[in-house]
Amino acid sequence: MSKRPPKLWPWQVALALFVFAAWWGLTATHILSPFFFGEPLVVLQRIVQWFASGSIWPHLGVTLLETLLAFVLGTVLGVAIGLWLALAPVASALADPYIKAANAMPRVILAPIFSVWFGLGIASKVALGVTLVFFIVFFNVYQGIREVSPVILANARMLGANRRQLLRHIYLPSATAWVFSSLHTSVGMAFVGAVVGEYLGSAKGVGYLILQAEGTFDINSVFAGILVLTAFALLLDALVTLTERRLLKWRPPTIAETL
Amino acid sequence: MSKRPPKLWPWQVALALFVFAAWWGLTATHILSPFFFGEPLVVLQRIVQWFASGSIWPHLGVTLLETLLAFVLGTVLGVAIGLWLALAPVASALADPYIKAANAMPRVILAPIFSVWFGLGIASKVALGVTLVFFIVFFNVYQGIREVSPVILANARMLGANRRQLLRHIYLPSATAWVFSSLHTSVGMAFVGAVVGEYLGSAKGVGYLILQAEGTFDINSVFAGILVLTAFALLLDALVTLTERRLLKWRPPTIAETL
Amino acid sequence: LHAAPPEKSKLTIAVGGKPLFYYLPLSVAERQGYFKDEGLDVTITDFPGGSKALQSLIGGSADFVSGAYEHTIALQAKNQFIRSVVVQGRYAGIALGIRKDKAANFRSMKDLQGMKVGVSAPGSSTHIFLKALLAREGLPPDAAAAIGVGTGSSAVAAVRSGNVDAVASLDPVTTQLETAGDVTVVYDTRKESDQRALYGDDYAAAVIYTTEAFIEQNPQTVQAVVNAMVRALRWIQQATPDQIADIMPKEYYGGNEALYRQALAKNYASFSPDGRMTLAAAQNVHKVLATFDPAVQQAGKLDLERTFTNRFVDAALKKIP
Amino acid sequence: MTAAIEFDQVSVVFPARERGGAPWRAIAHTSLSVEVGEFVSVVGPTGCGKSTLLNLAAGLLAPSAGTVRVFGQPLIGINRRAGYMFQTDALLPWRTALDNVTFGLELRGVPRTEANERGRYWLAKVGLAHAAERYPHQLSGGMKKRVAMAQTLIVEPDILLMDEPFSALDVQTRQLMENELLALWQAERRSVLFITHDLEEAIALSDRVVVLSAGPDTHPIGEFPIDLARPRDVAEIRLTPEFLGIHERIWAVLRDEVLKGYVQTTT
Amino acid sequence: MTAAIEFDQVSVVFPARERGGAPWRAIAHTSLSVEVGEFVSVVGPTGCGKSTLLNLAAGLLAPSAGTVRVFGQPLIGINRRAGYMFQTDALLPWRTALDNVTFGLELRGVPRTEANERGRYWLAKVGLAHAAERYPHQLSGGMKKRVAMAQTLIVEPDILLMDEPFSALDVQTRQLMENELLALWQAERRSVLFITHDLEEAIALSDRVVVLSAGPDTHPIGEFPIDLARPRDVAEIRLTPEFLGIHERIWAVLRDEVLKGYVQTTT
Ligand SMILES: Nc1ncnc2c1ncn2[C@@H]1O[C@H](COP(=O)(O)OP(=O)(O)OP(=O)(O)O)[C@@H](O)[C@H]1O
Ligand SMILES: Nc1ncnc2c1ncn2[C@@H]1O[C@H](COP(=O)(O)OP(=O)(O)OP(=O)(O)O)[C@@H](O)[C@H]1O
Ligand SMILES: [Mg+2]
Ligand SMILES: [Mg+2]
Repeated sequence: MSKRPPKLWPWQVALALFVFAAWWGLTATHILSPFFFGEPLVVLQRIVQWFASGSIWPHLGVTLLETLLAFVLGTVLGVAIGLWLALAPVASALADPYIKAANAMPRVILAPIFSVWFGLGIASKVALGVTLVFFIVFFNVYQGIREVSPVILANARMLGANRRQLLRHIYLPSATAWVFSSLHTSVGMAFVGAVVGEYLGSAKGVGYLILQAEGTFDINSVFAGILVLTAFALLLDALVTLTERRLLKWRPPTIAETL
Repeated sequence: MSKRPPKLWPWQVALALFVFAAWWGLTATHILSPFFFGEPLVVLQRIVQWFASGSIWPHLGVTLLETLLAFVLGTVLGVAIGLWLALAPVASALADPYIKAANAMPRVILAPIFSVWFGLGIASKVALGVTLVFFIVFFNVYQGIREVSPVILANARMLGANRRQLLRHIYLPSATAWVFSSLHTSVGMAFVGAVVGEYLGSAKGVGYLILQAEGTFDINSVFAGILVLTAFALLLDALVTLTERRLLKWRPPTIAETL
Repeated sequence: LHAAPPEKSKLTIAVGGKPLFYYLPLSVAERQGYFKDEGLDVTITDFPGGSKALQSLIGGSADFVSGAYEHTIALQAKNQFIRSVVVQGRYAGIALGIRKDKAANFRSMKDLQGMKVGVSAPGSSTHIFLKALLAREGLPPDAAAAIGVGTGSSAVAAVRSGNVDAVASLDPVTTQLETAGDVTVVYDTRKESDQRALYGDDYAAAVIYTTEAFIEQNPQTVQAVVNAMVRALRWIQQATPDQIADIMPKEYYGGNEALYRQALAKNYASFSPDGRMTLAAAQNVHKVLATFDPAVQQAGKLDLERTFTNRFVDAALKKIP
Repeated sequence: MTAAIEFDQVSVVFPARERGGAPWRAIAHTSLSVEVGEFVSVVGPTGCGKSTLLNLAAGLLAPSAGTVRVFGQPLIGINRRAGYMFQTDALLPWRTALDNVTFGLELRGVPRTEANERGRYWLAKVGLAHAAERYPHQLSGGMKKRVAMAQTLIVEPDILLMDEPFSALDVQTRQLMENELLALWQAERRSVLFITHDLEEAIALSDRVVVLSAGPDTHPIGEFPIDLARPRDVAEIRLTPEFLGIHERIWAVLRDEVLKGYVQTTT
Repeated sequence: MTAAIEFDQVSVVFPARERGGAPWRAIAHTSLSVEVGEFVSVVGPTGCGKSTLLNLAAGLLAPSAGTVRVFGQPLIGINRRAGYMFQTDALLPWRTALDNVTFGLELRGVPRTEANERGRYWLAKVGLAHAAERYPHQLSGGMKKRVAMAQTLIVEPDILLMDEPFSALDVQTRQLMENELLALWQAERRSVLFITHDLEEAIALSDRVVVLSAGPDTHPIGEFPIDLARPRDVAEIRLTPEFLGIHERIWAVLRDEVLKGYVQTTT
């Protein structure tokens, strides 16, 4: 029961080092062309340079801001509309094909329209990110609400809960696992939205850096940008996990924990 | 109990007509610029032309093939790896940061690498679509497995189920709702992957048509392409819903159905 | 120089591929601080293609575009009126490279028929170049399949992986492919002879354009931008390629400075000496477009005088020797 | 006087979910009422439709035919005057035992400190003062039942619907709880509709015992007024001869019914 | 002879999930064994640790200290020789009643038609022949219990672990089921560890009744061999004087314990 799994981080670090070494080995021996796969040492050097000179911060700041806004807005909208439609069957049946159509629409194509509506600044990137995050959260909230135990729901209604209280005390806590599952995917999508948005037209941001680097065959900077973004994505994901743990502390240990 | 909700499709059709009329009204009066928002009548005409002349089929065929492959492959991989990691706690803890990092990576940027590995044909678009679909399915399967009722699991184990049988008879059925929730999002993402892939370099496909139309500022063809894609996405989604209904016929009616 | 303060000092200039040599004068003006000298606060927003940059202008999110002159004509055919205010490049600077293993059997442009040719994006100037080449041989515009392969590594990847048989590319892609021995260049509009053979005597490639409405409402702003650009062009004329390379951001070198300098030297001749446009050049461009663009063909006679103006350049040249 | 709950010719048909399957008429033409202040127990063979009846009274299920009236008003939607202790586990898994007990108070806007105080009082009453901070998955079957009981009773509903509330408890604890329930009921003369499969319990607690027939088409086949003196002690009353007499009479009816149901379903 | 199940100085401590909370030692230094072919019942106050004990025997929970042995072998992981009927609902919601019953057979590779035949036979045995095609959510509480019983018994395990299997059934049905269980046990002399809060049931069925103390630190405080003649009829045997004598002796021990537990937790 109380046996803890063995410490994992040495293994993770070892794995990271191994991946890095493999990358280095494969590109140094030209088995993978360094033209496309970069040189790991140069990539590291580039990252160090960026942070040492501080030249990365204005770009990183913009990208992180866009990501956070897209993540928060997309999540809030997804949860709100997911709740609403899950609890209003007629509205839901009516909206169903439109939601699905919007979800299937290749949004990247609409980037020019976004820039008409939202300008070339942060807003249009946030809008792109929101459209990615929204649907992921929405579908999970929608399903999560439908999975609420009917007995628990009936119990709360008998105890006198009105609609708002049901939402607060039954639907939301019960859909929490669903929401968080979608948030893990969303963290990534928010970053993708921001970077692709920048990639499609911007004057700042890590996506802009990467676009320029690609245009000049500077694959090492491309990888450096990707690595920096990934590091921050892991940070944001860790925050999500932390919140999840706090909110779900009432749960029985999961299978993985008991096995 | 047995009260059916009122017929909805007349309302949905009415809503569709209204949206179309609004679109027409706004662009005809130049409140929305037709340069960006197209002319609905021309868009319809374009669609009719495409199908009447049959010129759309080779493009549509390619895009649908890519989408289906990306959808199927991404789903299979997502389910398989989701199951594996959810059931192997050490592997999962080890892989965790890597999965999250891969999820957060702005994949579109890797398109050049994809085209090195997979060429400019169908494969690279499928690869892009798979990376989008995979993570959505993966995270939901992973969470779905962890949500399996411990009592039901214990019961099956006591009845003699081995690991494979647990998978088949407990984990999979119990995670079905989770999987399908992710599939609805994935349908859209598979289309996005295919079209963006085509958009980034291709010689065929609806994405290519759209890109070409954009290049010549033929916004009507862009919208026509989007509409055609959306129609097929709804079709695919309907298939998913049908399968879902069949697989989940054992469930108690959901709240929406009883309210 | 400061005749009157610009009506609008915060400006956005959209560009499809900022580090391209095609748009080098814009970067010079920025790096040398010429915009600031004019009292302008310019944000240069980069897009993955010229058509995207153009869309942002029409949508009202950008004030100017640094882009291909072709667009002003193509758009007039669609009743959108935009005008070039200063020319950056006289030559298209586009080259057609044939992949090494196909080059041996490549005798004439007619052999393009049935080939898969990489262009930066369908509809972009590289695509126009390809269609013009085909049209000159009397082939239909889709005789060769144009495949969008982007302007950077993805274009190189497309060639190396054998996904395209040929590529119509700008620098630095061309130089990259050439020096690495991936392609043989069979047509090169960085060279005056090829440029003239394909497009005619006078031509206009990269320009700065904006909408007619903007010019009307903000003449001082336009003047300020043109002033800065003309100064940049004049500076380029008296600088050596190496001096130019020196002032460019290091990121443009893409980790290979030698290659960058080499490519810059090849493109040096293509920059406009004074920023002026001629009607002959406009007619040439129109003639090329009309060989294949159905919208331009259908539009019939276009008012080419309305697609450019030398008014601002001439005013700038008066002050800048 | 209007009844607290009145079933008027009520039927419930569960539609077949599969096409081709036969619908199941769980309850047929049942009329039954619980007067204000009355304690009515319902007994019947397992699976006959007792819980279904309670769901009707709670307003969680609409009858396929007939009417349910609460204090004279036809019941539409949820029954706001009733508290319902479910047969299955219905605790909120994300709340501790104490927070589960105080849930109804919180919904009514009772201040936190007062709610907690009353919650602890009730937890002690059901013998769970030591488990206030445990989550439902950390409670044993009988403990969950007791938390559910405290959760239902703390809000003092006018009508109490209880579905086998004590079946998971040992005899001793069960008697303590039964006495607790009787005291509460007597103090304010609430109306109680009580389901049990323990006939002794039914007699010891009730003013009236209703016997249901085996399903399908379940309906009452006997009503027995219990005229034992109040207040009662549930342990002692079982030993009185009157009790035994009543028990025998009801048992005669019930036993046949159970056997009938069993035979019917086996063949 | 080695015992079918042997608890050897077993303790179970549930760690506190909150930091600062006290861990709960549910079971302390308990030694207990079930011989091969023996029917042992465990009684004890609600929440004392009976289900925890069964989870240990099933191998679903590892003891914090001590050893559990099955047929002489220390138990690691799941107990493959045992069938476990859980206290809570454990049916597979995506399978009909029949498919739930035949689940164990399917896992063993029994051909579909044979499995269905045996499944229907068992469903009839528990009086649910008419409900074969219903899904668990369409079954009443008592019906679910009976399906679970058929599900556990159909695979004929050597050791039977049963956690209050009959508590949701009316007396009559319960007695039918009890007789069914006894017949099955007697035919093949399986070993049974049986939990109930009904002392009469425990005595009527068992060879030995174990009384557990109230928690925490639950441990056996009395073992009573039941030397009533076999085969027994559970309804009749309750009326014999020997039965009443045993009942009285065990009850004396048990009642005190329940009250002790109650007082302990209330104050
Ligand atoms: N949703 C449903 N669909 C179909 N049949 C149902 C449904 N719910 C209940 N039933 C059937 O209705 C009958 C009555 O069920 P109910 O739960 O009311 O029984 P009960 O008297 O409470 O039994 P128990 O004492 O075992 O709890 C049963 O035969 C059951 O199978
Ligand atoms: N996961 C857990 N964490 C903490 N405490 C637990 C956990 N599981 C059980 N307990 C505690 O252990 C004690 C024994 O529980 P158990 O379920 O074994 O009781 P029981 O004898 O089966 O009771 P009942 O007759 O009510 O079913 C209880 O006090 C319970 O709160
Ligand atoms: Mg019931
Ligand atoms: Mg228990």
